[in-house]
Amino acid sequence: MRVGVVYFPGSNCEQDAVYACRQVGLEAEYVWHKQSLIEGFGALILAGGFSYGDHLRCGAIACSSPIMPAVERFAADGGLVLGICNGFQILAEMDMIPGTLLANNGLKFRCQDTLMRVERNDSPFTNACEVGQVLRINMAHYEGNYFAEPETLQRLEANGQVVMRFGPAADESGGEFNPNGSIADIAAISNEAGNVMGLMPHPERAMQSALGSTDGRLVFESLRRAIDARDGDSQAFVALEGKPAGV
Amino acid sequence: MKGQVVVRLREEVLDPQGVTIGKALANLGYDNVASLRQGKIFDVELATDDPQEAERQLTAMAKQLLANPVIETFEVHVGSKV
Amino acid sequence: MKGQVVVRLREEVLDPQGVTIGKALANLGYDNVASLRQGKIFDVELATDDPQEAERQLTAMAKQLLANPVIETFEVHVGSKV
Amino acid sequence: MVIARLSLLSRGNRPVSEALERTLPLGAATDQKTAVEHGMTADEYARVVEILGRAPTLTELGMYSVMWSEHCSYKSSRVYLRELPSSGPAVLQGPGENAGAVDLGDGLAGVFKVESHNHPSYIEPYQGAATGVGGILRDIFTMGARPLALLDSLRFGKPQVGKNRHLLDGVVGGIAGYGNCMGVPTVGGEIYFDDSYDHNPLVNVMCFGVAAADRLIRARADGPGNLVIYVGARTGRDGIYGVSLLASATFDAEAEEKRPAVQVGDPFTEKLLMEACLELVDKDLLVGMQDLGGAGLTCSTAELSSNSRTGMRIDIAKVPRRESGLTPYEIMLSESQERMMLVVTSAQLEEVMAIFDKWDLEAVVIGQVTDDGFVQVFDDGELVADVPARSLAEEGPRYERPFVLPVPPPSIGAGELKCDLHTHDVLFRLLRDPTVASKRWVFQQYDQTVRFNTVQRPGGEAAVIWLKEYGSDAAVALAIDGNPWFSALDAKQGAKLAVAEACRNVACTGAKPLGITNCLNFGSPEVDVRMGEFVAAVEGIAEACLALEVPVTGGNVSFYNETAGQPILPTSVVGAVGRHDHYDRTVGAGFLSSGDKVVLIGGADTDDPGLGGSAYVRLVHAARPGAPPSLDLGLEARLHRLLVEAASAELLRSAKDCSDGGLAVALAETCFAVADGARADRSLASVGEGSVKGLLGAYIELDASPGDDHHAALFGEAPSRVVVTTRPDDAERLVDLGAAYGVPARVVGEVTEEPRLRVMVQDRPAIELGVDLLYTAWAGALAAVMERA
Ligand SMILES: Nc1ncnc2c1ncn2[C@@H]1O[C@H](COP(=O)(O)OP(=O)(O)O)[C@@H](O)[C@H]1O
Ligand SMILES: [Mg+2]
Repeated sequence: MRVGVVYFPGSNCEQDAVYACRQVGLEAEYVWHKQSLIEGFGALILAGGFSYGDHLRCGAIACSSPIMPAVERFAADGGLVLGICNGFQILAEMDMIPGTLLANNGLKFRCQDTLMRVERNDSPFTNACEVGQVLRINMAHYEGNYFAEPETLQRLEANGQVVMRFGPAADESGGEFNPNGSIADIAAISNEAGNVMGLMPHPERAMQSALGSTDGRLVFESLRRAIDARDGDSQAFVALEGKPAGV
Repeated sequence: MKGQVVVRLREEVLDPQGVTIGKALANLGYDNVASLRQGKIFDVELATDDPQEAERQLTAMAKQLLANPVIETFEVHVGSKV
Repeated sequence: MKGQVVVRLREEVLDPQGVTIGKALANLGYDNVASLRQGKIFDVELATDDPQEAERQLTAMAKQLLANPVIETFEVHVGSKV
Repeated sequence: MVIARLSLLSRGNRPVSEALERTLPLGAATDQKTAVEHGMTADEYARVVEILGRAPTLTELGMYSVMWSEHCSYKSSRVYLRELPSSGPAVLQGPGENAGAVDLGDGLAGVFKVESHNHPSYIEPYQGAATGVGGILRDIFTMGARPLALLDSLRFGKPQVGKNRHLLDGVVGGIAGYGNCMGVPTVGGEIYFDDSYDHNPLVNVMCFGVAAADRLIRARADGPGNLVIYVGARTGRDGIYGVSLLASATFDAEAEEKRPAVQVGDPFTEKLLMEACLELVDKDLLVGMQDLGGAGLTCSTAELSSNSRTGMRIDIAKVPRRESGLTPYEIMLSESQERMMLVVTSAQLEEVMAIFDKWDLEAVVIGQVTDDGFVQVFDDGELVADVPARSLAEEGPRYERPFVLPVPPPSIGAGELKCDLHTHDVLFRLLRDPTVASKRWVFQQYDQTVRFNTVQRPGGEAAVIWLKEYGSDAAVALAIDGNPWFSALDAKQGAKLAVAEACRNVACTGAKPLGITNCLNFGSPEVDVRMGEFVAAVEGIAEACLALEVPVTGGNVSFYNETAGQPILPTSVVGAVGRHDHYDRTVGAGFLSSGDKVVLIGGADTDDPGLGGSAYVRLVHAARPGAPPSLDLGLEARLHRLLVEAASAELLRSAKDCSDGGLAVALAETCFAVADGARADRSLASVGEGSVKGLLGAYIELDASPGDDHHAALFGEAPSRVVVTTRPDDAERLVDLGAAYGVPARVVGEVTEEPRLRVMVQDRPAIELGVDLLYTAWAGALAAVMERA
C-alpha cells in the first residue's frame, strides 16, 4: 500500500518524506495540493515547510486547498494521517488535531537535534518503539510551541493523546530539553481516535547515521507496520472529483 | 470601498511575542506598560459601495480565513482607516 | 489606561503576505477584494490616566521600537479598543 | 557626491525619475547635466552620445547609468580580475555567467557563487539580508542548478553596541527567514566583529547548487524569433537606483533619503519561481534564462542578447505591475525581486506556460529575440529606447585607477611581547571573544538540515553535503573564510591566507578543493590607498590559487564600503568547494573517542609564530600592528593533499585547523566541536541548553617554544597547521604518510575520557582546565551579549 505525501506551494520537506518512506520499504508518491481525489493510499503524510509562505498563520491558507476536504474524509474514515512540522500546523488549523502552535518561546526560528520520549507505543506512528524510548530527531521551526487551554490539555492527557514529549530520558522530560516552550513538553499529539498525529520535529531527517541519527526510522517503520496490519483493508476511496493522483 | 478586519488573540491565549515586546519596552525605560498584546489588522479594499454588503463580506472572510476562532477573535470596520 | 499603536507597511513597499492572503480569498470565492494589506496592532495597557501622557508614550514607543520607519508608518490611538 | 545630489532630487518622497520625466517628455534628448545627476561622468556621457549617434532619451540614459555603474560593469576592477586563474580540468564554467561551475563527477556540476548585500543590510537589516539571499539563490537556479546549501560571511561592529546587535539580529533573521522558507539549508559561515564595520556591516552570502553537467543553462537569447517571457513578482518602484547607487556610492548621513530603495523579500514567490524554473530545465524547455537582479529588465535584456550577439524587442506595456503610473524609465530600472526572464521557442510556449500555471505564477510574453543587436523597448507601440545591446553589457567604461600598494609592518617575533596574564586568563578571554566564541546563537536560527543531505552542520571546519538525491555517494565540502585583521595589515597576504584557510577547511573534512569563489569588500576605488588594497588582494588570491591549483570560478566585488570617509577593513572573503568520494568517510572537527592519538600536522619551518593580526594580539596587546602570519604555499598544498589521502585511507577521526586563537583555541574547540551539532551522536550539549554531558578531554605535550614564549606557541596563528586525531594503531602510519608528503606530523597527545584539557609545554603545565568551564565560556558568550536587551 502506498503512502501519499501531500505538498503545497511552499512545502519543502516532501522529498525527504518520500525518501524516508522508501528507506523502510514503503512505496511513496507525491500528491500535489491541487488534486481533490485521494485514491489507493494506506496513509498520508502532510509534508513540512512553509506552505503559502507561512503567511497569515502557519498552515492556515493550506486549509483551503482543493486536497484538504479529501484529507479530512480520509482521516474520518480511519485513514492514517501524519503531519510533520508545517503538516502539524495544517492539521491544527484544520482542527483535525486539538490545540495550536504558537511562536517558540525564544521568538526565533530554531534548528537543532531534540530528544523526545515516546509516551505510548500503541499508536500507528510509534508501534516500533518502546514506551520511554528516547529518540534523537532534528527540529527546524519558528512556530512549534504547542498550546492548548487547560481543559483541553487535561482531556488530551486523560485520553492519552500525547504521543511524544521532549526529554532526555525515560523518566525525565522538559527543562533545558524543551526547545520551544511547548506546554507539558508536548512534541507529538494525536486526535482522539489516534489515527491522525502531528509531530513538530522531523523524523524524515533522522534516517541515516552519517546524517546524525537513524531514530526517525522507528516512526516510518511503525507506519509501515500499521499499514501492513491493515493489509487489504484498503483506505482507498473517491472524494469529490478531480485529476488522478500523481504529480 | 475600504474596510478593516482586526484580529486579536483570545485573552486566555498566551502571546509570547507581546510578552517579549513588552519586556523590550521595559528595558528601554517604558516602565509603565502594564501589558502589551500584538494583533493583526487587514486593510481591505472591496469592489462594492454598499457598506452593509462590505460588512457582510468582511465578516465572512474573517470567519472563514482571517481569524482562527480557536485562538483568535475579530472585529470588522467599514469605512475609512482605523 | 488603554491605547493602541497601529503599524502599517508604507504604501510603496511590497506586502507579500497581503498578496498571498488576497489570492487565497479570491480562491475562496471572494472575488471583489481589490487589495488587501496586512498590518499590526498593538494593544497596550499603560499605568497612567492622562490621555496626553499616554499618547506621548505610545508615540515614543512606536518610533523607537514598534514601527520600522524604513518600511512602516504608524498611528496612535488612546482610549478604548479600535 | 552622487547620492547627495540624487537625494536632493528625490525629496518629498517623489522618485527622482518622475520629477525628471515630468520636465522632460519621453523621447526628448537628455544632456550632460542629467547624466551627471545619474552618477555618470562627462566622458561616459560623451561615449553614450557617440555610440548612439545622438543624445540618449531619459530611459536610455537611465539604462546606461545602471549598466555602467560600478556594480554592474566592474569598471574599476575588471582589468585586475582578469588576472585570476580561472581555468583547470574541473572548471565547467568560469567567471562571466551568473555563477561558476565545477565538475563533480557522475555527470554533475557544482554551481556556486558568493554575493554581497552590504549597504541594503545597513538600511534595513532583515530585508536587506533577506533579499541578498534571494539574489544569490536566483543566480544559482538561473544556471539550471538546484540550490543545496547556503553559507554566510558576516562582519559587524562589536555586539556590545546596541545598534550592532540590532543589525546582527536583523541580518541573521533575514537570512533565516528567506533561506529557511526556500527549503535551502544554511550550513556554514563566519562572523567577525570589528569597529570598522559599525556603519557598514558586510553581508556576503554564498550558495552552492547542483545541475546536470550537460544541462547548465546560460544567459543566452539565441534564435531570432524566439520568445521572451517575464515571470514572477510584479514590478514596482523597488530599488530604483538600488544596485547602482547602494552598491556604488559611499554611505553618509543621508542614508535616510534612500528609503525608496528598500525592498521586501518574498521567499514564497521565489520558491515557486525556483521550482517552476527547475521543472523547465528538467524538461529541457529553455533556450536561455537570466534573473532580474541589479539593473532589472535593462540588465537581463542587454546581457541575454549581447551574449548571443542577437537583439531583443520588448513591450513594457505587457510587464505586470504592482502599482499604477510607472514610467518606462522606472520599469526598465526597477529592481523588484523574484522576477526572471526566459527565452523559449514558440513551439514550446504552451508547455512552458502550463508549468507556470501549475505553480500559480504570473508569466507573460513581453517580446522576442531579434537579429539586429539592438535592445528595443516599446511602450505600447511607442519606441522609448533603442540601444546596441553590447554597448550596455560589454562596452562599458574600464578604468585603471591610480593606486598605492600597502606597505605591511614588520612581523612580531616570539618573545617580543611581554605579558603577565596567566595562560588560563588569556584562553578564557579568547574563548569569550564574540569572534572566537560559538556562533550557535546565529546558526541555530538557520534550517541546517532540510533536504536531509547535511553530513557536517555548522560548527565544524567545513560543511559537508551528501549528493544523496542524485544517487551518488560523493559529498561536497563548503567553507567560507576571510580574516579581516590579516587583510588590514597586509591586503595581499590576507587574501592569500583567506584562500589557504578556506581550502584547508575543506581539506580537513577529507575533500579535495576544486575551486573557489570570492567576495572582495573594499572602500572607495577612487581613493588610491583603497584601490591599492584591492589590487594587492587580487594579486594575493591569484598567487594562492596558482600554488594550490584551485581556480576562481566567479565572485563579486563590493566597493564604496565606507562612511564619511571611514573605510571598513579591507575584507577578502573566499568560499571554497571541495569534493569527497564518499559521504561516510568525511572527517569531523571534534574528538570522537578517548584513547585516540592527537597528531599535529603541518607547521612551516619558520620563526614567525603568527602573532601579527592574531586574536591574542588584538585582545591582549592592544592590537599592536605586525605583519600577518607568513605562509608557505608549497607546504599548504602538500598539507591539503595529505589530508585528502589520510581521510580516504580512513586514518583520520577528526581534523581541525589552527586559526583564530591558535593551537590552544583549536584544542579547546576540538573538545567541544561535537556540541555544536556536527556528528553530535554522543554529546548532550547540542540538545540541551546547559548540558555538558558527553564531552571529552585531551592530554597534550608540546616541545619547547621558541624564545620560551608560551603565549606565542599556544595562541600564535601560524597557518598550515591541523590538529587531527587517529586511532592509536594508525598514528604511526599517519606520521609516515606525512613524511611521504613532506609535511611534518608528530604525535602530541591523546584524547581522554576525563573532560579536562591539559597542555604541557616542555614538561611544565601550561593549561589545565575542565572542559565544562571552557565550554561554558565559549558556548554562552555570544548568546549572552545578544540577549542583553
Ligand atoms: N572577485 C571576483 N572574482 C572573480 N569573478 C568575479 C569577481 N567579481 C565578479 N566576478 C564575476 O563577474 C561576473 C559579474 O558579476 P555580477 O555582476 O555580480 O553578476 P550578477 O549580476 O549575476 O550578480 C560574474 O560572472 C562574477 O562571477
Ligand atoms: Mg545574476
